[in-house]
Amino acid sequence: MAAVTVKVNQLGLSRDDYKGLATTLCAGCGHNSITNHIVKALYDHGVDPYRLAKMSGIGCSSKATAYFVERAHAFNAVHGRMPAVTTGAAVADRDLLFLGISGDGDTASIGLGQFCHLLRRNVDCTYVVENNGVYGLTKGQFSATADLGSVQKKGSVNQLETIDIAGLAVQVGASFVARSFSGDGAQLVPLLRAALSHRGTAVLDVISPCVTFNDHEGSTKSYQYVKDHELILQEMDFIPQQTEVEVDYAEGSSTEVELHDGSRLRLRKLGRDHDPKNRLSALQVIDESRRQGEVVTGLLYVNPEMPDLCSAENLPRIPLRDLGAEQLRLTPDEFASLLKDWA
Amino acid sequence: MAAVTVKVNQLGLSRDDYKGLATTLCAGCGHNSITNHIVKALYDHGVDPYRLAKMSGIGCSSKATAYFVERAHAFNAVHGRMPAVTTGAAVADRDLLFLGISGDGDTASIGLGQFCHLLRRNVDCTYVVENNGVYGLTKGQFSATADLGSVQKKGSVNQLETIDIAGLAVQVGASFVARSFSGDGAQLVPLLRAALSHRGTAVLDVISPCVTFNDHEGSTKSYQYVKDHELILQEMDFIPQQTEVEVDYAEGSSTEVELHDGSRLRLRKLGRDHDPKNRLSALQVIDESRRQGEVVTGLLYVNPEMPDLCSAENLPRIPLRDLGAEQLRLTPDEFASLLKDWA
Amino acid sequence: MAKHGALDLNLVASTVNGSGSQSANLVLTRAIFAMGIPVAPKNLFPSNIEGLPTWFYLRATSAGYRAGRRRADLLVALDRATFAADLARLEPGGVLVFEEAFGPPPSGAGSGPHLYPVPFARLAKASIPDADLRKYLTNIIYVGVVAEILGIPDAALEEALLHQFKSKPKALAANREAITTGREYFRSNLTKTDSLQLAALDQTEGQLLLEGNQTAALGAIMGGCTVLAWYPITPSSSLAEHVIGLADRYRVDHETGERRIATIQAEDELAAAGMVLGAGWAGARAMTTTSGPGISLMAEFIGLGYYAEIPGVFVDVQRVGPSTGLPTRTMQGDILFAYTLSHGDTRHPVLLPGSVLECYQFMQQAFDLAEQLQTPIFVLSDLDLGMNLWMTEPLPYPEYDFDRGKVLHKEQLDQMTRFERYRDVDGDGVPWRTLPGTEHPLAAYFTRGSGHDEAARYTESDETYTRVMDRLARKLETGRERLPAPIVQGGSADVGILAYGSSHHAVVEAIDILAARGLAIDYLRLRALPVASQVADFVSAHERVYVVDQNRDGQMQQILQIELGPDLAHRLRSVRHYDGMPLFAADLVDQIEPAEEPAVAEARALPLAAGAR
Amino acid sequence: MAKHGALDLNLVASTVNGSGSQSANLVLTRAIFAMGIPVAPKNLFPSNIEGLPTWFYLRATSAGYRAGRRRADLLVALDRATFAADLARLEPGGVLVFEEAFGPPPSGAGSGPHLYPVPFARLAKASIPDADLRKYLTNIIYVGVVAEILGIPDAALEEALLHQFKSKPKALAANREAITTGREYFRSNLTKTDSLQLAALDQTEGQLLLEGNQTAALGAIMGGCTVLAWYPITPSSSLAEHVIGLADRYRVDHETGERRIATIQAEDELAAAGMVLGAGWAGARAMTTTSGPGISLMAEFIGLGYYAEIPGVFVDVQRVGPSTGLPTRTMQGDILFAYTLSHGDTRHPVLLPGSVLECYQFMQQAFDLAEQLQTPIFVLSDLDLGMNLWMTEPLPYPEYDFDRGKVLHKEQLDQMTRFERYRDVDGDGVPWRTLPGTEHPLAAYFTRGSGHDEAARYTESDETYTRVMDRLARKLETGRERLPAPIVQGGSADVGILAYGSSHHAVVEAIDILAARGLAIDYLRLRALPVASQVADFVSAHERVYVVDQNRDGQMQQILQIELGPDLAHRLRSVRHYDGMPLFAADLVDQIEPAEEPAVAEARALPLAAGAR
Ligand SMILES: Cc1ncc(C[n+]2csc(CCOP(=O)(O)OP(=O)(O)O)c2C)c(N)n1
Ligand SMILES: Cc1ncc(C[n+]2csc(CCOP(=O)(O)OP(=O)(O)O)c2C)c(N)n1
Ligand code: SF4
Ligand code: SF4
Ligand SMILES: [Mg+2]
Ligand SMILES: [Mg+2]
Repeated sequence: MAAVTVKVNQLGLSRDDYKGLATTLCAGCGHNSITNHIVKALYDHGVDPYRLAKMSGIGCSSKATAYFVERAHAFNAVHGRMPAVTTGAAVADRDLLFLGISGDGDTASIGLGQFCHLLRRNVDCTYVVENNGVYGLTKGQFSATADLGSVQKKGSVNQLETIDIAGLAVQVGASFVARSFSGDGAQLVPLLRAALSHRGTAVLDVISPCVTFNDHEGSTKSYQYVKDHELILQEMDFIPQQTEVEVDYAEGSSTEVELHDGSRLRLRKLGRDHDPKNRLSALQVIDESRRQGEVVTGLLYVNPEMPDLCSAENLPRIPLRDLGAEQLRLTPDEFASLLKDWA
Repeated sequence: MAAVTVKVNQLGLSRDDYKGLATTLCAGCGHNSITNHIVKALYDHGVDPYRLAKMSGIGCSSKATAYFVERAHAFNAVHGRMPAVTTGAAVADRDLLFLGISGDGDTASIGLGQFCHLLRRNVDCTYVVENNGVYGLTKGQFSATADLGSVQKKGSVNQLETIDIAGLAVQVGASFVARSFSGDGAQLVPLLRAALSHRGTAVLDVISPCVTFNDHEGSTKSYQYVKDHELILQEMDFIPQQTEVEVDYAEGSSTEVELHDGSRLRLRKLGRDHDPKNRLSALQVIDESRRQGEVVTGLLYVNPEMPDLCSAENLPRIPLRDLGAEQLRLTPDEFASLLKDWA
Repeated sequence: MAKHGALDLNLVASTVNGSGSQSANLVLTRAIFAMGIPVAPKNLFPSNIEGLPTWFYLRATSAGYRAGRRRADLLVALDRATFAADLARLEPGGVLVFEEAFGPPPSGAGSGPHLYPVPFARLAKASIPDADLRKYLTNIIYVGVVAEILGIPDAALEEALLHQFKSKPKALAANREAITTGREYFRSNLTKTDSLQLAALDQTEGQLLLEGNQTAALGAIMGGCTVLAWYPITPSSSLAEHVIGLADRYRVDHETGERRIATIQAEDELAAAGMVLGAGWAGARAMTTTSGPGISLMAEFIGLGYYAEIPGVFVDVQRVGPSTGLPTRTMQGDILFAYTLSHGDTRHPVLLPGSVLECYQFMQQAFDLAEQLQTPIFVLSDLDLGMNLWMTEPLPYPEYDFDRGKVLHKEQLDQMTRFERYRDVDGDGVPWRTLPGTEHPLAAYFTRGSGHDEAARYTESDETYTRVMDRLARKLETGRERLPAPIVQGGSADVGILAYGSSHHAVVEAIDILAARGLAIDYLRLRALPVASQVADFVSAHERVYVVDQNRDGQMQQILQIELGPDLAHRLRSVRHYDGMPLFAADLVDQIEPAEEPAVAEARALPLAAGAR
Repeated sequence: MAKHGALDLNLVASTVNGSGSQSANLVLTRAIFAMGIPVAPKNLFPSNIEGLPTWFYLRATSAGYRAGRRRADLLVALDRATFAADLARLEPGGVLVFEEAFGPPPSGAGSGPHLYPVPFARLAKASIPDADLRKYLTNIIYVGVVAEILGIPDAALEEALLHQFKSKPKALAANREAITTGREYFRSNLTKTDSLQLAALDQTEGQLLLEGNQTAALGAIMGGCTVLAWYPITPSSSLAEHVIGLADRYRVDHETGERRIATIQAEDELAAAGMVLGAGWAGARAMTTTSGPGISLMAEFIGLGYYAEIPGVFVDVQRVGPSTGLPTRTMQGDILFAYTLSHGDTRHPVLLPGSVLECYQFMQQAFDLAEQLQTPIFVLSDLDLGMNLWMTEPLPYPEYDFDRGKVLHKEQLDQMTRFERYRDVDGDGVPWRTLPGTEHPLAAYFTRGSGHDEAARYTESDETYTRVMDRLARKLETGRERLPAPIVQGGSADVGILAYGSSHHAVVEAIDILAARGLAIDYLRLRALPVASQVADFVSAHERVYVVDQNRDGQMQQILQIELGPDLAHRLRSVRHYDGMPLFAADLVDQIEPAEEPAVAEARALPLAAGAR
């Protein structure tokens, strides 16, 4: 038998090691493309499958955690409640790397409150919203991210303003907010890697067309619409920790964001002038693009300084779940003195 | 007996007709001041008590609906869920005038999701948040509007970013957003009247100190803090429909917002240049003041054009609840033809 | 199991979803129905959008049974993934139609079926050039094959096609052609070796084929629903969508475009429940539709509705729990939970429709009851009832006007000196209410979920609290006798069966089967909770009563233990079915017959006596 | 009702809240306790922050009863608003201390009490110049008056004051002075006409006065809780706050400042429940505390925890429902709901602590059980147990290490060729689990609330679904015998009483009372659901068993009807108390005695026989 050379990453794992079960989503679904980008990002990033925790809610999108890294634990929670479950798990074991997959219904309809509070707590996780503007799994009703005036497959028109997930995230104080498109791996993969390197909640609002229920004319979440209206803010490269890279962009045209683990995201401005460290600028670019019917993509906001929940709570370095009676109980002396106090 | 002349409003009602039961809140509670301002606004506005529906959630603040207009129906719902109840009632009877009272815990903690979706639907109601940064009724825990670094009575420090109710409201697309202070009737009363005249959800985020649990030094929701840090955007007068008023401000220093019923809110800029019809400007002034530790008050954003839910749903002028079998059932002919279609 | 000479044919088609199998199945169903033959179709679909195994059960009986049957006389196997396993569904000596490309089934499988391999994929490729279209048309070819095997005439197929593709002439033609392709292939390439045959009957005249969610939606519209607040969830979404469809058609003013109903897609079930209560409080007839997970989320609001006494209709189209469970399988698993929903002492009227006709009727009644009793009313349907087609007699036009319950208007208040929202002035536990907007100084009251007295004032008084709670218990007693009464069949047997909801259809058939084997059984069909007094009478009159539950824990049996008390409870025997499949008669017979073995043996020994009973 | 010569004194103080009444009451309680006299204090406070009526019940008995008593031997009336009504609380011939400014009570009221008018407001004004302080000190004056009436020595008061104001010397002095003011006023202006008197005993040596929420919090800490996710709600908030307080003191690393517990105030109860499950899944010992409304909101997550088999401890400190109900009153109203929480077939282990000691013990056990059984465990306390002080023997230091249940680590997986998360390898229904982060290729599995097979793979298979559900039922059977067993007292009587939770203390006293009247009663105290086998034995051994429920619907009686089956259920008699007040012995005696009248009469006729039993 001839030896086959398999390409491996820094952990010695092949790309296949990052794959999951065969998808059961529709052929052509944007969610499947995102899965592929996630596989690539995790492989490139050299994520240890054993330390990865895949979190999700309920929906076609939330099923996607089954389709990558089969060797990682996964928690498919109830609809809209992934944030709470992730928060609990994150404080229990701060050594895990949390990657959450949600849908727009899951996040912006039923899950809106939990989503905002997750961001407020800055729980250390990557939170991908596979945003198609509809409820795929329940067959095509509008979700809260459907744009005002967007047309449903059966013809009815959405009368309500959209909930802009990225804008909302910036507003409630998220520490990392980006938007991307399932069809744009060149952008999404570095964003995913940056999100993995960020400590705190990294929100990726990824437009991900639902080919079955929301890819028709009149939909603002169709492949065609996004292709026609995408406003790409930056070109980007992810530069892992300890990598020396020659700067070969023209002066001023590129900036770097340094992430918590020492890696960097290099950004080269394309569309508009925007400083991703400036909240107001982020709110502005989101607001303006929305009003113009554009889909703005790129890194919208990042604040690597904000402490994540485990830091704010001052949790020990060793995961809470590994503590034993000795570390957790009062000593007999402490116990006796407490009862004395209480007497 | 000597005749007593009682001052009455346009409906022939005295101010006492707008009073409610004696308050059971703490003496000095900001919520009580707001109640007084509400009584004045309703009286001045000539609101018909029989058409008023008082809505609330759970909390000290939510109790306040008992303390004004005893002759109006009231619905004290469960914690954080006033928005849904109000939405249902508002479509059932669009002739009612809804005045909702909530707290910061009720709105920004447990109720955050419903609150945002209420705004998205632009349900026709006035929504007052009596914002004290704590849970009064459960004795002083931080709520989600407590500012980062704010100090609890017992000494612990809030580690989380605040949820800025006004900023959030603007972000998710509210049609009327203002902030005020329980101690400032001159501002709050015209804002309340404008809110009552607005068709759609009018959010009033009113800082309302909790004298028992959050009025100490280190609190950013204390009387003293607000007095020291208030940034008043505008002086304002409410000009009822059909009232002719001479303009006597200097050119450019005042603007008017025309409200749905023809009345107007006249604004004279004080602090900063801000156009309340500009969303981005609203986001900006909120964001900046927050970063500076200021409490910005005044009319932050208004969009009188946005259709309210009943209009968007194209509901009939006559309240749904008054429709009878004749208007609601298929006629025998229609029924027969439907069954034929189904056969 | 059918009587000699009687028709009882069961077809199972195994396909993948999102591939047009749904319309193929429907066309076949309607074609047989058009032959005057009663049909009972059951669709077993996965919780996904396309590409996963789906089974369609289609039973045709001259007896008009509406329940399905487990094993197939004719199996159409179009899904390679499940091919081997599907063979186990075939009755010995049955007929197997399968995709030729799968290769012949392993020998021994299905003990010698009649084999009809058909190259469906190849036929489709040859006859349907458009690849996109082909995906949706491959399945319809099987209908032609089956039509040929069973002798379904073209006229019947044409009628079915017209029904299915009324407004889509292009699809009509394409489907018609695909059917012909299947029929022709069979004629030219295969020889019929089996003896299955469908002969026309005249038993479907005037009958309809409808889904429970569809009839429930019409019931809601005819019942005067003006506010629908809902959140999508299988298997209840189609109920809401049918209401919306009917509203679009019948509730829109032609001139003004105004819509005489608000249909709000809420952000979740919590919100939907709150909207229903808000609307009910303000006087509208409001409803929501959901399934198990939604019921869990509505718990807090239902408690508020109970204690503050607010009308509202809460439809639970049950699927398999716990938790997300099997979203596309059927169960009666929420009975106990819905009945006792929310913390504290609560209990709620629950309507239990047993047919698509009752889905229509009970929805109307639910609005009356909600306003009469001023409390949340549950309607518990299930996926089997809600999402499958059922043969039904036509739905009657309602005879009565709405009963809006005890509402005091200005005119009545003018005659009064005092109004107290929560006083039991009539002795039936049901107080009077006013609606917000009533222009009268006595009208206003304060609605709350916290302790209140008769005048709706806040109180923490122990005595007042107890008084109000006792009245609420009394109110439920009033409700008990106003709810749809049980229906009793038979009356002289020693043994009884008690069932509710969609179990009805299997029960009817099981009773026939057991009767044929010498075991006479009376039957009480429960139609609501709390149970009516007739139930105690029925149980008293029988030595043993089999309580049929489509859930693991025997929830109705447990409720009856509580409601009937121990003296009667010891007569109850629990019969449970909880695998997510619709209930079939055999599921009951297989449990009851052995338990009754002695009685049956006795009956066989004394055939005359048994007949005389 | 006390034996001749025995002490049984009941004091009721009627004040308004937010006025320092709480600390006055506590000082009085601790002073009597310091005299060696067993006390049973009950605080009835309103759901508001200040200015509304509050009652404090303080009972002192030589028998050491821990339940309260309804009517007062000594009434302290300081609230004008309730003055008239309060008089009805006074036993005939009792002692009335009241604010002189209210004027004399209407004649006839309380049939001739001993009247001690005291000008509390005037005394306060005169002796406490600072108006702010005065608000909080007026009430403490009553303690001095009562001390003088009852003969409570200064030393006992001093001990109590020191306990209360340990770290606040200024407050200590001010309170001491106010007490003296009261004592002095009585001495100088009033003459004792009554015969109430407290003499020191020696029955509190080594005992503690603790609240259930406090001991439960210590139980949580000693039980190794590392994640607390909660949302404030009366009467559970203080439990969470005690955990936080203990954590601040004992779980913080002195050097690093690291805190060995995460205490997250969630945004609501839904989120709190989700956090518990997330943490439990990841291997932490996680808990939440809530009350009725929170339980309703947690329903969906509890179903997920049940079906996906995730450990978690859910404490419900019950208050009066339904809905918001009476937030500051006590009830056992969530038993049935919690036990069957969530849609579909579910059932959850429920621990029922009956004392502050058990609050401490059961919390520790709950964490073990949650991990052993891999499922949500409920601990159902109530306001009476949780927020009142109870005399208790000292809490023992735990003897056992944690039992972390069936967790497979890398080392064990190394020895295995296959790991299936949901396979019942041990036959007890409890599978093995791995934690995320386990570095082994076999370790990972997919946690979900949807249908799954033994290997945690998604499935809609009917057979697999049934198999998993049957195993879950088996798991609960395993749990049944691991839960705290019932405690049986007596054993030879014909009549039994079955109670649980805080009812215990009234039951113990009621049994004494009834025994004194000739009725012997055995007693089974239930400590968990599902019920242990001993319960059936106990019921079998008694002709009648009175089931004590602090709720309207007799929820435990209903659960027992289901669990015991009709043969035993017919022996059960329901005794219910549901007015929000703590249960008193008289509430039981008044229901049981008449029901047992014939038996009692018989016993009286045959005193020797009864004694011989
Ligand atoms: C409590 C609850 N309500 C409703 C549902 C039904 N449901 C399943 S997925 C879904 C929406 C999914 O939409 P989205 O999150 O946008 O995901 P997508 O399928 O579009 O990827 C709904 C409503 C549920 N599972 N649970
Ligand atoms: C579901 C539920 N959870 C918790 C509570 C307890 N609770 C009552 S009021 C309240 C918070 C009130 O805070 P806020 O809304 O800020 O009102 P405030 O009292 O400060 O005016 C809480 C947590 C409840 N009533 N219901
Ligand atoms: S329905 Fe839409 S979202 Fe769901 S799998 Fe298909 S394409 Fe994707
Ligand atoms: S506790 Fe605070 S919010 Fe509540 S009534 Fe008192 S001052 Fe007001
Ligand atoms: Mg979606
Ligand atoms: Mg507050």
